[in-house]
Amino acid sequence: MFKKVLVANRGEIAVRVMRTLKEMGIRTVTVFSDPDRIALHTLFADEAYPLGGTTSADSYLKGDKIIEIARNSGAEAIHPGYGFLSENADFAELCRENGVVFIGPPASAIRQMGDKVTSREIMTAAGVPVVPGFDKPDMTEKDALGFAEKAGFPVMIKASAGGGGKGMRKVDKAEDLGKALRAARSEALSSFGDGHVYVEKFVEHPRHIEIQILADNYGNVLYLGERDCSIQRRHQKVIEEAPSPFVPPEMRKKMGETAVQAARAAGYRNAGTVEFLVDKNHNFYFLEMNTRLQVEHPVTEWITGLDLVAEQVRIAAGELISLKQQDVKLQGHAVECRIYAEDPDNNFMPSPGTIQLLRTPAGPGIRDDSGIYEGGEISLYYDPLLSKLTAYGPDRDSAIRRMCRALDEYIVAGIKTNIEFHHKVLNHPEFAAGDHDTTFVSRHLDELTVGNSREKSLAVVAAAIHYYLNNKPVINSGQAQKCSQWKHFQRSGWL
Amino acid sequence: MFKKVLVANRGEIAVRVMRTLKEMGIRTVTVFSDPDRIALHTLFADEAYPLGGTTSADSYLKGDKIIEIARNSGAEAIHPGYGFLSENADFAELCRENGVVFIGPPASAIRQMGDKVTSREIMTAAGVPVVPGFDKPDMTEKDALGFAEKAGFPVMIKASAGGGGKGMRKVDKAEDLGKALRAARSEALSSFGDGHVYVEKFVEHPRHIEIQILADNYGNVLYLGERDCSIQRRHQKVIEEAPSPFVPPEMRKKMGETAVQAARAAGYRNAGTVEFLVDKNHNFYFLEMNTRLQVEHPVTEWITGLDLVAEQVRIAAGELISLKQQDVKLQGHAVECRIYAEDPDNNFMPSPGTIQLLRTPAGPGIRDDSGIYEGGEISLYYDPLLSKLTAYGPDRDSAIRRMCRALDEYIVAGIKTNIEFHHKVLNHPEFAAGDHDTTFVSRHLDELTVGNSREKSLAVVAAAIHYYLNNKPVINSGQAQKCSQWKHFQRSGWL
Amino acid sequence: MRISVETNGKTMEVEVRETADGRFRVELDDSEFTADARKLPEGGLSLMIGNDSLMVYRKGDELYINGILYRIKTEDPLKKELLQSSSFQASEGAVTAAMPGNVKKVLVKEGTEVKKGAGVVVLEAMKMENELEAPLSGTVEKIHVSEGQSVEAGALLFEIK
Amino acid sequence: MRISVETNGKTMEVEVRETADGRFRVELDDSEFTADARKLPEGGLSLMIGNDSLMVYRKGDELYINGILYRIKTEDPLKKELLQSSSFQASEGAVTAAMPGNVKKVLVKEGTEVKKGAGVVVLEAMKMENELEAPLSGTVEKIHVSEGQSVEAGALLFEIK
Repeated sequence: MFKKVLVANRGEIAVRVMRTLKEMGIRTVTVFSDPDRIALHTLFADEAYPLGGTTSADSYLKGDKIIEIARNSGAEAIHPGYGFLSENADFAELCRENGVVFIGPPASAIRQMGDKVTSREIMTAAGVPVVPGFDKPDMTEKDALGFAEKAGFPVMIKASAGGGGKGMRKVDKAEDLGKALRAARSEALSSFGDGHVYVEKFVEHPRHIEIQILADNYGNVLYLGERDCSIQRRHQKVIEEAPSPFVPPEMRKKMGETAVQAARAAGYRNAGTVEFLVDKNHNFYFLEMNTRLQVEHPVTEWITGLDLVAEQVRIAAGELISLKQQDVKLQGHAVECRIYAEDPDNNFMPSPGTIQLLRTPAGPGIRDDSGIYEGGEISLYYDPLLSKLTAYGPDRDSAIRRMCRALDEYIVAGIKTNIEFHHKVLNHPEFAAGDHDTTFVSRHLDELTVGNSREKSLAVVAAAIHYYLNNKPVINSGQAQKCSQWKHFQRSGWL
Repeated sequence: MFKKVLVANRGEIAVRVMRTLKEMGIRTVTVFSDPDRIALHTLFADEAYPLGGTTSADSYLKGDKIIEIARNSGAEAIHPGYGFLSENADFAELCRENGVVFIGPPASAIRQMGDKVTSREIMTAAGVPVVPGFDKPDMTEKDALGFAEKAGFPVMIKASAGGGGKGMRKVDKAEDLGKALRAARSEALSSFGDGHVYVEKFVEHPRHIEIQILADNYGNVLYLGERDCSIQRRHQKVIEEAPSPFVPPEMRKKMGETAVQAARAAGYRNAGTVEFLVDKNHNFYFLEMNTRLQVEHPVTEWITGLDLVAEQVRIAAGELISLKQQDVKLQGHAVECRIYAEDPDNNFMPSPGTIQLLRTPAGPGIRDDSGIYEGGEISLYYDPLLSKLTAYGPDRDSAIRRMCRALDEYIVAGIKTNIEFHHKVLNHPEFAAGDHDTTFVSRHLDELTVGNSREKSLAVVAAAIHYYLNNKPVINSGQAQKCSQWKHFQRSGWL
Repeated sequence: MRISVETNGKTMEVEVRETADGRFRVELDDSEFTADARKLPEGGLSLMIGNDSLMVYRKGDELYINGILYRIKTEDPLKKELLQSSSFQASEGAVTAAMPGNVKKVLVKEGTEVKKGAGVVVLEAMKMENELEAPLSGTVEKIHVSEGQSVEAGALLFEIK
Repeated sequence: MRISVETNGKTMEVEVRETADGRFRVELDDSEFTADARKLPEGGLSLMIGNDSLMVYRKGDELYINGILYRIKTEDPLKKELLQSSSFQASEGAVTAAMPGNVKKVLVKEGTEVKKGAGVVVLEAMKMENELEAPLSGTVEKIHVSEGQSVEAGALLFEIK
């Protein structure tokens, strides 16, 4: 086993990975940018090395510098977390060339799964279902229509080089196809300098359900059940749960085995996630494979009792996965709320600043994976994820009620957060029924974001007394008047 | 289900019970003594009522007053926590007479199990093994010798009215018996005004292992596995774990079924614990039954996935236990460290005072059930238990290593605690091997309590720099000299 | 003391009095509340209003009661009048940064005519781009920032006239 | 600055100097350490000694480094001399309370002769009784407390002569 490991990340995930490393008796090394000299991950590590720089590109994305630090500090392996260098095939390769173990899959698997078209081809060849589609150089309107009529409307036109919704058109009926095709091509050309588009069946009201897999160097590939990540805003997950309320046992097994097939086809090693789109008829289609630890891995840890980071480290060190497929037992239900520094009432705009007050929830069935502390700064240069709050219960309903209790205990002041937003989602009847899909947030945006709807008269009374105590007329001595009102309040007799 | 429940307790257990009540949508009411106006449980409750008084006898033991508050506030039930009124049969009866549900067993069961001789008789009649003993009015030396020679030395002479080790003598050989009998009688008479003693076989190097049971009003009695509570100081548990490393599966089943038998014999309802002494040959003997929620219940919650407080409330409300015996699945391993305000280096003397600094552990597999907050007071009037830290892992070793990591994250300054003591117990080879018994702490006291043995040179350097920064000569302006050194430090350029 | 409390756009007048026994009487509309208050470490406040136990923290306009956030403004009507008479009236066409960030792009030049809703400046923070639009149709009078510059929340970005 | 640091009964002399770049050089025995220091909120300190990252909190003689408690005394040798010359020498037979508590029982009267180890006063705190013994054989000169009284840590309880 490794004696020393470098964590090439920041925020909650760097702290979470280091917790497991410490439990394994492995010395922790990390790196930090200029604004992160007293960030939590810098303080939490046994050793920390400056990267210089401020933006991600100037700091946490400097792969060569990070490898140099790993070598100089004597770290035998690098854990990349998620984001930053975690899905960078060149970095994984550079690690290997420098004799440092990359705690993740081989560079080839990262590269293949990172390309939309290649990964789709590999999965199709391996018999993994993908969203039915049609792709051909210089596809004509007739070609596209032929496919659309076979697959059924609506269909989606997508730019090969695409991203961010550009060069993308939904087509509901045959007579709209030609116009949409021309518009998508023109937009793709002007946005990406590449007008190539393809056509796919449009999956209506899809759920986003993914399978966690583990693969070691000895041909063992396990699936650890699914996570339902259908609550998204801006195409980003905000609430995840395991198991999915939409997945019956036989479907769970089928999806799991399909994910194992996908991982084998990709020559995969270490922890990975196969993402699927699921339609209302329980058909599932390969979406992509994330070749790293997921943000939402704690919900899987809750229901399996495993430590996925420990499994990652052991696999990278050449050990076997700690259990067999038949020993994987799913028990209970877990929910995760991502606590973001953002303002849901203002289009989820990020909200950097200083954490002036922090009260974190605790007690039965609650886990808080946080990267912040009271008095700390939330920098505008990095991701606004403050913490991942997860709740566990014997069943879905008790896990959700536990999460609501914990959200009420959670106070983050000084910046805006989505804590109240989470509360509203969890209390929404559609979510409570498990009947939601990825369009949930956009469909219910107004209900989910208009301030705080709870009873207010006690709040008004409390605010008034608070104001009074901080502003009451000073009638004592001249001495007292030099103090701030709050100090006076501290000294006065009524305390 | 109840709409409103009063929690008649304070500290961590009051907060823990209220967390579950809030999750169940039940409004929480509590009571507080004069020193507890801003204690955590008072702040945490939805409604809080003053009891007046300072000592336990003047506040939390005032059963009639608490029932009056329950009635006036509209609370339909009272949860007594542990300690205080939780094993007071008269209080349970008074609740019933006043139409308030007591969340616990019937008064008769409390009364019978509270009496050592009666409970021993009931268990013997029910076929539950008890420590072999001999009791007879005016027992002669010859009577005692007859028993001792049959059962084998050593034996223990105990006062019937006993407690706290008084009127108790261990006898190793026949010739010492007469003298010990006279000494025990005389001490019992002077301590309790009752000279009656009995003789019992002495269990050498015993382990303390207990079975959690649940019983509803419909004849269902379940056992939820065992807890090993052999790490004790001053006859008080400090570290508990589940399952016990000493109990093989067939013994677990036998102990569980015996505990169910015991509960049935006592006419038991609600959550309870049957405590056993276990000798080195895996023989187990009934010790006593605790007719309430145990301090250490979280380790059972970890390995079963259940919420025992929720089960208690449901049973008291006339519902069925939420599962059947065959659905009870034990998974993984959990350890609890009781964080006390005490000084292990000074005979575990209590250490009341102000919590000047508090950093609580978090992350995977960690649960902190705490009754304190930074800036809060630890009163000398009540129990010194600050918090219960529990750690979970797939196996015993990973749970212990996780606990060590969490103990390193835990900082409580301003009062003395046993955090470092816990660290030493967990790292002791005898504990690591699971090879300990209730004499562990007294046998290893020196190793476990002589300060901090970790490497120190960096600590000395850190202390020196800290001192320097707070005391460095002020060489700037006269203005700066008016500030405290720390303020100056805050303003100076090196930050 | 008379205090005006504003929440959800609605303003209420509240009368707070300290009683001889150190408690508080609060009048709000037709209701009267009695409260006991104790200071908590780190600026918190424990209020018992009737027997409801409220743990109160306040930071700016954010009031946390038992962990639940309420956005509430409180003001002394006397002070409010003073402030209003001397308050600075920001121009309608001036746009400030709603969050700290980096100026990713400046899309127009000073002197350009723009329509209401046209993009003028792109701010970037925490992996997210945010295009700030002209609040009215007119001429870009002044652009106060340049590309690559980082700005604080509230910084004046540009003015349209 | 020269600082004496005492830990586990052993005293070491440490020399701390601030360098031009705002870092610290520390000499301890034959070793030299270089450190970077940053203040944390709530009185903490982040030290990088070499590349070891230490999170340091100090309360009185308690020093927490990465959560681990060290009992360490630091003093300026100059100040120490000043203090020692004027320090108050407590009598050998005087017994003070090691913890705050309630006086549960006073076992002897003033003027009684006691042997070393005899119980004199019983203090109670947090459900635990603690019998305080005569530190030497002699006469109970003075008992400063009475039954039922509550005392602070450090309070003088009785004196034997």
